[in-house]
Amino acid sequence: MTHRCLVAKKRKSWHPLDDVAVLTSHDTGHDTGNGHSTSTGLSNNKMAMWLFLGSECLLFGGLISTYMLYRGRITQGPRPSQIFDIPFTSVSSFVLLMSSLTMVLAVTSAQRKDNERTKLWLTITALLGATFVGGQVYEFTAFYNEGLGFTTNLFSSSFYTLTGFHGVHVTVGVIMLLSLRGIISANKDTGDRAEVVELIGLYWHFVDIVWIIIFTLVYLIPA
Amino acid sequence: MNATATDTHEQHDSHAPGLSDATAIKIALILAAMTALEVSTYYVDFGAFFMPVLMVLMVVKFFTVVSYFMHLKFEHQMFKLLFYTGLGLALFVYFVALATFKFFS
Amino acid sequence: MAIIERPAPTASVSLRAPVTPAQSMGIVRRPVTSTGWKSWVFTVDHKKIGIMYGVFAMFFFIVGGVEALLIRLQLATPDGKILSADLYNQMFTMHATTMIFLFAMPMAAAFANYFLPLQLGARDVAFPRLNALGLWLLVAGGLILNASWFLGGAADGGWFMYSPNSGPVFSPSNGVDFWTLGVQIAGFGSLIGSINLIVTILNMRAPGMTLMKMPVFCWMILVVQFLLVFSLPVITVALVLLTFQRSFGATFFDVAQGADPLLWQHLFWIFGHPEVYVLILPAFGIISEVLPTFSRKPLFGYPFVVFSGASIGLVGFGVWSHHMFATGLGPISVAAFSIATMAIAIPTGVKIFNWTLTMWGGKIWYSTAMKFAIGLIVLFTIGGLSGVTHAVAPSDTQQTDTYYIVAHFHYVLFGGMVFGLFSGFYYWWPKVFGKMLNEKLGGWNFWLMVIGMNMTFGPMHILGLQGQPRRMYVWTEARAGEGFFNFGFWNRVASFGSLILAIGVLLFLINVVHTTRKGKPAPLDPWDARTLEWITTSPPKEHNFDRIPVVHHLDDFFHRKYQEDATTGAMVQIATGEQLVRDEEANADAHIHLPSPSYWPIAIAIGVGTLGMGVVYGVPIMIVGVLIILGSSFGFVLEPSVADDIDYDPPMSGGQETKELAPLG
Amino acid sequence: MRLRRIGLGLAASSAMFLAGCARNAPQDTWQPKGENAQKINNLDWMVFPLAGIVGVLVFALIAYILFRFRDKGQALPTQSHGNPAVEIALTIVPALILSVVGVFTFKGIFELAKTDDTQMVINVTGQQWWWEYDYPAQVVNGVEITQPIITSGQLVIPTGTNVLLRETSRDVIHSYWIPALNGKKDAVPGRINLLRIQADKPGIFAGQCTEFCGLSHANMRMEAVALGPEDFAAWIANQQRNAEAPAQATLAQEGEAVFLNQCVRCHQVNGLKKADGTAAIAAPDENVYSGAAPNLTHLMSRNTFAGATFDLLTSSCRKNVWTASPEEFGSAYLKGVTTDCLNQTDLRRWLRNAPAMKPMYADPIKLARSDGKYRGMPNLGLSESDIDKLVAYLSTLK
Ligand code: HEA
Ligand code: HEA
Ligand code: HEC
Ligand code: CUA
Ligand SMILES: [Cu+2]
Repeated sequence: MTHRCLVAKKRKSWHPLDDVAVLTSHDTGHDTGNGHSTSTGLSNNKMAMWLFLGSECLLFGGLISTYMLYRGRITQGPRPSQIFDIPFTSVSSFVLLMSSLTMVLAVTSAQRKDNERTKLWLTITALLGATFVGGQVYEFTAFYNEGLGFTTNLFSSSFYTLTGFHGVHVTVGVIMLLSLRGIISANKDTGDRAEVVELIGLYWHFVDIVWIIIFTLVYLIPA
Repeated sequence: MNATATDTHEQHDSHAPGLSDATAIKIALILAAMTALEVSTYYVDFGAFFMPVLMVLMVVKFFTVVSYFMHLKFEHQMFKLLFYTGLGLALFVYFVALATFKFFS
Repeated sequence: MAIIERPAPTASVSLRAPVTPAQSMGIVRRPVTSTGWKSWVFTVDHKKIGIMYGVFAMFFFIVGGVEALLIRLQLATPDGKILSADLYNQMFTMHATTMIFLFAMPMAAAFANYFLPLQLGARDVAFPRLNALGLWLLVAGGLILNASWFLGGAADGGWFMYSPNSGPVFSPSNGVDFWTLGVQIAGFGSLIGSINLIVTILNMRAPGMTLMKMPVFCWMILVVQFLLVFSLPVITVALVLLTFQRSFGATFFDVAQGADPLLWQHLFWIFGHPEVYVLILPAFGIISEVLPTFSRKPLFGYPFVVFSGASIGLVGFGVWSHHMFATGLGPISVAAFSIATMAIAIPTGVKIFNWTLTMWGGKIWYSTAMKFAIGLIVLFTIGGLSGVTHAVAPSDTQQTDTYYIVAHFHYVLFGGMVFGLFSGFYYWWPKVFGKMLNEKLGGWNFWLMVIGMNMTFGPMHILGLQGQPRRMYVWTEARAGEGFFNFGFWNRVASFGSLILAIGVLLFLINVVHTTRKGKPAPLDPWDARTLEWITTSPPKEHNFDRIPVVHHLDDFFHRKYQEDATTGAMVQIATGEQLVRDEEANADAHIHLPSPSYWPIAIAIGVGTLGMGVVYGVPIMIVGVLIILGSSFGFVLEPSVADDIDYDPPMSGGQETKELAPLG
Repeated sequence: MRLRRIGLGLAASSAMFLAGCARNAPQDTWQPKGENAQKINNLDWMVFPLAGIVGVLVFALIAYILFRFRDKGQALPTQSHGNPAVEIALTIVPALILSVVGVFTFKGIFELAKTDDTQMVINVTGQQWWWEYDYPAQVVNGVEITQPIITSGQLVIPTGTNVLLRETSRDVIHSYWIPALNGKKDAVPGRINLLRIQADKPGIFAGQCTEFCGLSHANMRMEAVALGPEDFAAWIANQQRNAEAPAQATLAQEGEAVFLNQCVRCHQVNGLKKADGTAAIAAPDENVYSGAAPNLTHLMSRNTFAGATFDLLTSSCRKNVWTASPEEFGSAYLKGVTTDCLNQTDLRRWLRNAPAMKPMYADPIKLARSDGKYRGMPNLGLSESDIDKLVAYLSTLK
């Protein structure tokens, strides 16, 4: 039971987020438990992710409130109604919304341990996300050319900060999705991967729901 | 090791009834329809309903994604508590703060 | 350290531990050494991390204390000449920032890190590497904050850094930039730490330990971490807005553009008020352990203490504007926040009364730890009651920004928080270092601190009510009043008191040195304690417990030692602590896995620090920072929690030549 | 023994507290001199004693327990876990106490926010590091202000009148506070905050800026001066006059020339004419970041300068004003700064090098971020003879 078990155990070469230290002595304890030996029976990683998202609510809440407070304070430069391109943004919003669907499909494939499908859906999700970010870059450039710089007025500073923060979140999400896809390719065995896909999915959906709010409050309701 | 260890029989993660792909697609279609309705306010004049419609749609979309795509509806109480505490506090503090700026009047 | 494979139960165990690293990950080997500086810098052991938090915090307590002494020296006489106006403004800003972000929060983190797993009966926290990351981010933040002294002057806007005074025009040096970045980075560290600790508390409890059998210290830490998780993002927003304004020209606090300076105040205090409970609740937790131990009774009204803590946390999110009574919020807001603030006195009172009643009917042992705990009850109550006088908004308009406020918060912070932490030092020192702090020096330490603290901060009540505003680099005879007991007298008393206070603190340091050099090994259970951290050796082994304890009671350790006699109802000792510990050793778990050390936490922190400096010194440095973060994040994620066999040289799987570690048993 | 020690400590500290409060500090918050401050003080008189009683009871209980239950070698106590009835009582009693406090607080807040019976309005503007007062045209107690009055440092109000201060700021947040008349109210740039004051009797009341506002926050003071009806009318009449040109061929006239040359960039003196006979208009906004510098037309009618931080009166003359009885106060104050009472030392020091006296960011090199504009008054490098002339000229600005 001592060294033997170490040798015998086929170590998985990839244990993302796997830091759990509560390994008691049972044989089953080898499985660096995604929730199998916790007090609540819930996965540590998932609990951490939900907490993080709860915390993010206050982050985006603050940015949104700043925007709401300042949206009408325009001393110079174009007004939002003059530059917003609602059809364009609607399409990007739709793209982001649909990326949530593909993310769900990635998660279900991972839960079925269907590696190929998982990779496919992850790739599509990442592409949709990248499209969204690309749209945002295009939009920012257009606004900038119409005279709305970051420092132009209170509306512009808070608009760019809010949407920019969201954009950075999407970008980080895209990086995570692509990395995850790469890791799955590099490492054949499925193992506990379903949970990682699920965690990144949670993050991804959260970024989507933030945009649901931003789209309405920032774009559809005129300042 | 003694018998009370919690891990003798593996209890499985509360992977409650997962979302089937078909349901997911249905939900996505509903979300898309709601988005279309939202966007239509840009073209059609809803008059006094404008704000309430947008707000209701926003909230419904938000909770649909949280409950189904993020699966929170089927998760353990604890996860709901963690997330909704954050959400609730955010709504509370920022509503109050904006109220002190006379934002709503 | 990685894997502790122990042979099945034998009394004297010698552990085989791999020492020399070989290679891993294709790029770098895991730093698997268990001695030397590497064993600290790359450690993921919650105990080592806890100790490092403690050392860091203690260092900055002295830094902040010396800053305070300079402030008091300057104010000892009218028109003080020790510090210039500019330097004075930096001094009080950094005094507060240091004390709060670099002493108080890290010291609480030290206790939480060290004792949570021990009290919960766990082998480590839920995410050991994130734990290390939290520490190193804090260190990066602390370094950036204090680097400002040498790079053109520290921040000078006061610890709540009101806009627009903190904007680029009114605070043109880089001090405020360093301040925002330093606080921000330390804040990230706290956020990560808090998520980690919440998961640890909820998920890593020993079998049988339901939430209502959990020590109150763990409960209070749980509440604190929730406060952090939900309040840190708010100050993050504030800091981001300020950084964007100062570094990238955003307009957030530019009044000419129509900005409202009160936005900053709301964001700051939505964070800032929960923050004061972040500071005090760990101390409340500590004395909730100390008081029962030395009264030889369980905590009176455990559920009430727990729920009052939770409700303090919750209500704490709804009172922030009591720091803004004079800003012109309008009577309705003022009234609402005034009443809400008063409400907080109720759960806090519940705590005070329960501690008091814990001692009722007890058998009180006046150890130094106990003295500090009692000191907390008394001194905190004074501070809390002056807090209630602030809550009366009209009265507060006379008090705010005077020394009366300074008196309030030093009573709660020093008399409350610091006394609680000192209580913890004396109580847990033998656990952490295996030696007892000298009780006689401890007595002097305590009384000098009590006297010094009351002499320093007591007169500030009078000064404030007589109209001395805070944050003034000089005060003048012209406004000092007549007669003997004027400003001059009270300011001198306060300054003199701060010297006594400093000597009191110095005695603690002397005590530490003395103990380290000459102290005798402590008994395993020196205080006849009640909770699980005492059911292992002092200092605890790397894997904390030889056998994961199974919990049946609140105060389980006590109930393993004492049983009620069926006939007389008196408590009878059935075992000693030593016996229990030996029993655990004899029945040690067969094999225990602990996560291995890692380079990546500190690497990520270096990246974040570099990114921060880049915000001040230019985009190229920012890019370097981002690259380091990205690279080391990949390292972090791809690394298995337990080192590969090939990390060890010669390989673990070969087994034969691994060096012997000194027996930990 | 411990009981005695704590009892002694309590007695000693309350004695010290009382002794400490008895002194006559000019900014004492417990000596209200007007209706608003009185209302606050009434609340103080409720909450402080209540807090004191709660404190004493708690400490007495603790002292008793510490004495009674010390380790005398008694047996291990029973492991009792609490008593819900006691808990509930100890929750309800503080709640009751606080609801009483809450009700009065509530009432106090709304009473103090009342503005409908205001009889006079003054605009109060803070900037680094002094206060400007601007009296708009209005009729106060039958006295008409026809031409707006702009002054600084000392706020002059009529007694027994509800004066509404409309506060704002030109740069950072400051806070206006005359403890004898009311609590503080912040002067926030971009906002107008209202603060009501009223003084019962003639007198002079000290105050200080209480929101940290940068380098010279400690040197940003103010005073409120309350005058009886006739005296106030006299003060108004004087303030509405323009400055008279100094007599021909005096040192003061030479000083006027220096002033036109050096000072009028920032400081307005109403009625001052340039050599060509046109009115000299100050342009502080081009030189000072906040966009304002004190109006010096009636400098010698106030008895402090530079944010009420330095005396224009010699200390003995100052004492005469501050210790005057309410009846004599008006005439003492209206005398202004006579030549023999002028505090030449400080005024000269100010003109010689203002930033050395009062720390200000007056060094243009450090002002890159404020478009090279000064914050505060710069060192103008005047010669001693120019200073002589200027002092002579300033003395004529009654
Ligand atoms: C550890 C930190 C800590 C704690 C615990 C508290 C606790 C409280 N604080 Fe304090 N506070 C600070 C730290 C803290 N504070 C700091 C740092 C500042 C200044 C920041 C700055 O400006 O720099 C500040 C400022 C501050 C202000 C703003 C003052 C101003 O700037 O104008 C107010 C106003 O309401 C206030 C109120 C309170 C109240 C009501 C409590 C209550 O929680 C106290 C409750 C406790 C008791 C009341 C005593 C025990 C109770 C009983 C024995 C029951 C019976 C009691 C009654 C019936 C009354 N505090
Ligand atoms: C945890 C928080 C904390 C702690 C512990 C302290 C501790 C002390 N504080 Fe602090 N203080 C604050 C938080 C804290 N303070 C805050 C938030 C502010 C508001 C700032 C602002 O307005 O922005 C403030 C402001 C503040 C002021 C007001 C400044 C002003 O408004 O102008 C003063 C003035 O006396 C002061 C004094 C002290 C003193 C004498 C101590 C002492 O208790 C310190 C005791 C410790 C030591 C003395 C260290 C021990 C030293 C040694 C062992 C080495 C020996 C060395 C020598 C003898 C040289 N503090
Ligand atoms: C660049 C602008 C500037 C110039 C030029 C300037 N001052 Fe000033 N002065 C100020 C400012 C700003 C203050 C207010 C400083 C404070 O109190 O913080 C001030 C204050 C004063 C005061 C105190 C006024 C009061 O009521 O408190 C006097 C007197 C004074 N200046 C005289 C002079 C004289 C005489 C000259 C010319 C020799 C001069 N100043 C030139 C900007 C200027
Ligand atoms: Cu103006 Cu402080
Ligand atoms: Cu507070």
